[in-house]
Amino acid sequence: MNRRSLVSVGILVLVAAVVLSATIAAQAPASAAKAAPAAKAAPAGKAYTPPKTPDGQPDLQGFWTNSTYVPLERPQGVTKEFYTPDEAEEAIKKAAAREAEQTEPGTTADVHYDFSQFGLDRSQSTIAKSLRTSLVVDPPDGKIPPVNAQGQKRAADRAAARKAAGGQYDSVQNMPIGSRCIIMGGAGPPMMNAGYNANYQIVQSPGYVMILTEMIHDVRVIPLDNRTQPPQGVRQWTGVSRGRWEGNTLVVETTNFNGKNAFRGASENMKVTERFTRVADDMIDYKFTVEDPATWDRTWTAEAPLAKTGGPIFEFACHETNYGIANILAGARAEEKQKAEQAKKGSN
Amino acid sequence: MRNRFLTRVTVVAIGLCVAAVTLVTAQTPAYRAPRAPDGKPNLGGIWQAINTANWDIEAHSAAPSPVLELGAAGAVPGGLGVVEGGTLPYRPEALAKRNENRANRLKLDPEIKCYLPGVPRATYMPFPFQIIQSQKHIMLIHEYAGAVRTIYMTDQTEAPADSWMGWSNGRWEGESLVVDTKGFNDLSWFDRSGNFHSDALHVVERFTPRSADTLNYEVTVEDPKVFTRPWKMSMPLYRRVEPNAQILEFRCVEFVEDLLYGHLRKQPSQ
Amino acid sequence: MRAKLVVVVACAGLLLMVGQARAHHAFAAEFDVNKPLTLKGSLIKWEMVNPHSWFHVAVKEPDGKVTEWLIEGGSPNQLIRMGVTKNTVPIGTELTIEGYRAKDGGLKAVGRNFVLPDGSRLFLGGSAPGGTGGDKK
Amino acid sequence: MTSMKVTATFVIFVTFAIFVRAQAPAYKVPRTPDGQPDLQGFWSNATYTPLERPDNVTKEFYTPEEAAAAEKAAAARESAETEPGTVADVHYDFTQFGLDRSQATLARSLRTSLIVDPKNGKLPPITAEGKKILAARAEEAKRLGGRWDSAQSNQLDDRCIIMAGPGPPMMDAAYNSNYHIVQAPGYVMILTEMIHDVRVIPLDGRPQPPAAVRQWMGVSRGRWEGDTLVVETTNFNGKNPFRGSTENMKVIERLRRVADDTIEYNFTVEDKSMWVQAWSVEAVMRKTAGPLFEHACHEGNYGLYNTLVGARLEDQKAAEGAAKKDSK
Repeated sequence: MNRRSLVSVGILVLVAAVVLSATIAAQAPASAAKAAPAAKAAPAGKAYTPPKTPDGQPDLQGFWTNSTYVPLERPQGVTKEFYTPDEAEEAIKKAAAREAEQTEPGTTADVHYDFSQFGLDRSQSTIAKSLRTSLVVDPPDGKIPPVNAQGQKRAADRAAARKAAGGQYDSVQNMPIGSRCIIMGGAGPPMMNAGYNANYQIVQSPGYVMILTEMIHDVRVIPLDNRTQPPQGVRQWTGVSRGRWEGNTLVVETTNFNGKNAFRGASENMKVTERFTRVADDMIDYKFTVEDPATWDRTWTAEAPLAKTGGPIFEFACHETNYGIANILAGARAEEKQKAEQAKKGSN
Repeated sequence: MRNRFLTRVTVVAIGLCVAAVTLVTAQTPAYRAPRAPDGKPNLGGIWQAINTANWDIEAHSAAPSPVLELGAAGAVPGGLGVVEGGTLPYRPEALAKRNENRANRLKLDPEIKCYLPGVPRATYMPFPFQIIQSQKHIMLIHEYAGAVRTIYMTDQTEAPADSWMGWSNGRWEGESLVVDTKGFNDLSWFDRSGNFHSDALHVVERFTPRSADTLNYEVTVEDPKVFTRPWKMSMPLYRRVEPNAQILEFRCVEFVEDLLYGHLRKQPSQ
Repeated sequence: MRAKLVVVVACAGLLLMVGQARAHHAFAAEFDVNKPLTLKGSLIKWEMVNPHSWFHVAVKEPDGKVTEWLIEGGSPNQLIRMGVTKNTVPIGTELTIEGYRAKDGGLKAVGRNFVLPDGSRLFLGGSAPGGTGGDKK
Repeated sequence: MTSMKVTATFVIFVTFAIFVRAQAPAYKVPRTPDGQPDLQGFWSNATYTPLERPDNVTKEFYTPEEAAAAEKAAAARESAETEPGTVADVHYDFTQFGLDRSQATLARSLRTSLIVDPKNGKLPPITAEGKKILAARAEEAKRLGGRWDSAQSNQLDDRCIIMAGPGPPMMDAAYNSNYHIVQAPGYVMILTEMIHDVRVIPLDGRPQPPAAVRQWMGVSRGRWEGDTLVVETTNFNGKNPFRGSTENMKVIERLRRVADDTIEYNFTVEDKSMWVQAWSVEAVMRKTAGPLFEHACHEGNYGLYNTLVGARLEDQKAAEGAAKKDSK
């Protein structure tokens, strides 16, 4: 399967997922989702006072998950910002059913382990429920703004560079960053649902907030002392984050990305501003704004709540025993060899 | 005249000796660390070892680089060793394996493959690490390979499974943070010289403030499958005092991919 | 049925594009859909490692020879949160594994289903000895 | 109990020190601000006195006239012009660069040899084990091939690894035989001009490091015995044998300032693997003028490269010559 066909499959997926979520009848999920209370927009007037750490910071500590079935962008055909509780429940049920569905034996789609046997269906762990129809809240249509000319050119350049590098399984460097155990969706910033093990541990000490992402044990140590960003020459996969408290809200600004893990096509000059506000004992309101004039003509903002979940987080060493990557490459080389031999036989 | 001088010298000498003996025999460290908000010694900060333990925890001489192209940049600096008593108490068959590891270190050292460093090696890798201290969890965040340890101060359990960095439970003993770690796999090494352990490894570490900007780091290592008795190592750790000090990424996986998988790269068709 | 297939393929596609979903690589690139197999054997070792765990299984061939197979399973982390430990599946547990063999031709496969002697599936619906089947809060 | 013992020792030591000082000759060694005998400054150990007594000499000391004559003869040999057109002539004129010993400060002595023990002024006989070691070394050198076959088969000084000056023991390096001594509380530092080799000698009585730590210059520990700095050195790596020594050599040096411009430098070499007995030397270091300019060696060592390239070209020529001969 080459990259281009993968991309088209991907597009197909998005479309299909949308259509299916609207039309296919739901089967009951394998097990009931253990969901935290839905994060409605906090009703004005109902004051929640977050607990404080010994040094007086609002306390965000504990284990949290951003696992969700709410898509980043609003599905086609949905026009409202919030589902009713019943509609939201229905949407989750459908999505869970899709996730738990068994594949047809003997098809390519069937070549995997049963996710539910390893607790990896989203419905088997805590979900950060929300009535929102999309995580994106601004623009108001729930969609990421259109990519500007500069952004399109960069996307085209990136695609051309990928094409020039050859097939996806030609070398390890051609494979997806997640498969290579370099970085996954959870770390961000912004921190996005990682599909499974979408868990975080927050620990605070005077002057610092630390966020451990379960996937590939990615850690963000966010200083709160108003220090400046490092020079432009310092570029990182997760950028460099600086935090401050605005009342009960932790505001974290991140720049200095290396541009190698483009978030939705962003450039290395992307700036992400995150806001964490504890709105209930078991809920953190997590909002982020993405700013990148080199990609979008306007900023956009999403809300993806973090729900309290159970610990502990077990070490997700990834690269060390990433046998799969060697198996895949070896498999590709074996297939090539087979084909070459067959071609030789054919020509004889 | 001379007599009086001698008397004075003797008195001074006695005073000095008594002071020295008192200093040496004193068990309690004189230093009391600043307190964290919960009243425990505050170990928060960015720390780093300055020694050659990562090359070889035993005493060793300077040696050439195992990689020709690296010349002096890849050569081994000599070191006096950090192991109490100087030599590791290997079982005979384990010593043979250590020597084999050492001879084949370019192929076998997990550090070369960007694997997680294990414990205690993470502490004395030539990279800084940060301590984020809360009441329930004390986090050790290492720059090398993004290694991270959670030290459970409450809700302590046994290791659910074996891992590279082990499963750490901690407690306070006076000025010291004592960390008890088990649940290791048998894949990490102690240094670049092939010193190794099995999955029976049990590490007890003591972090004790010794001045505003230094910690004493003492480790007791127990592994009956590899060593004939428990042994100790110790070293100071130094605070990175630069006001802008921070842990940067050392996401080394992509640096080693050609080393590990380059042979599986598609060859240009002939 | 066709819609189902589309969804699954689509999910695989998503996974490749954004590294999401429940496994971190493309299965069909590692394992061969044309080489389905069923193995019966006893557990030698379960490597509870990431990104995928691996079961070492001693499989008795028809001629009586015993070979060691490596079977890929899922990340153990969520199971650990659910109470599974390294002692949950004892060494020697008899397993029937339906799966697909690795493309590189080695004694490796993905375990599509891990079935215990009583017919239940491993780690599912509380069938795993010791498994609590849910998050600890 | 312990403190009493220590005090007693201390008292004895102080008494002894006072006694020794009372007996000492007229020269009063200056002190550093922290009270150490002051050895600081620039010193030279350039000498024409050979380590071993010449075969035809039987006495321990020359008369001043004989010493002057011996020095003159040696200096004349050193500055003798070579025969133009001979291999020996292919070098720059040493005197034009001030490199003849006679052009620098000489640490003069009336001794006929630096060795004072054994009494015959010669190195002691070699043990059976020592003979074996020497034979093995010769074998290894043979295995490495000709001197110009590789950088490694060349001499250590040509390779800029270490020269004769730093020792220990510190020996006349033929040229630039200069040292800079600086003292600080707890330390004596000796900078050797050649290849900027530095010895930092701690005086706090610390033990030697484990046997696994091996260095070209070994590891030195010092202490003051009255006005004499006593330095013991072990932990050599054995790759730079001193007159055939092994890595187990122990060198004990004694430096004592006997005049404003002179340090008495005596040393004893112990190496049971090589010699049937320990042997000792008495030499002097004479005050000389500073400064010491950086003797970076390896960095500009074009000569080694040129030598190897030259040798390979000669190999090639020889091979071509042989091929021609064959084809005839």
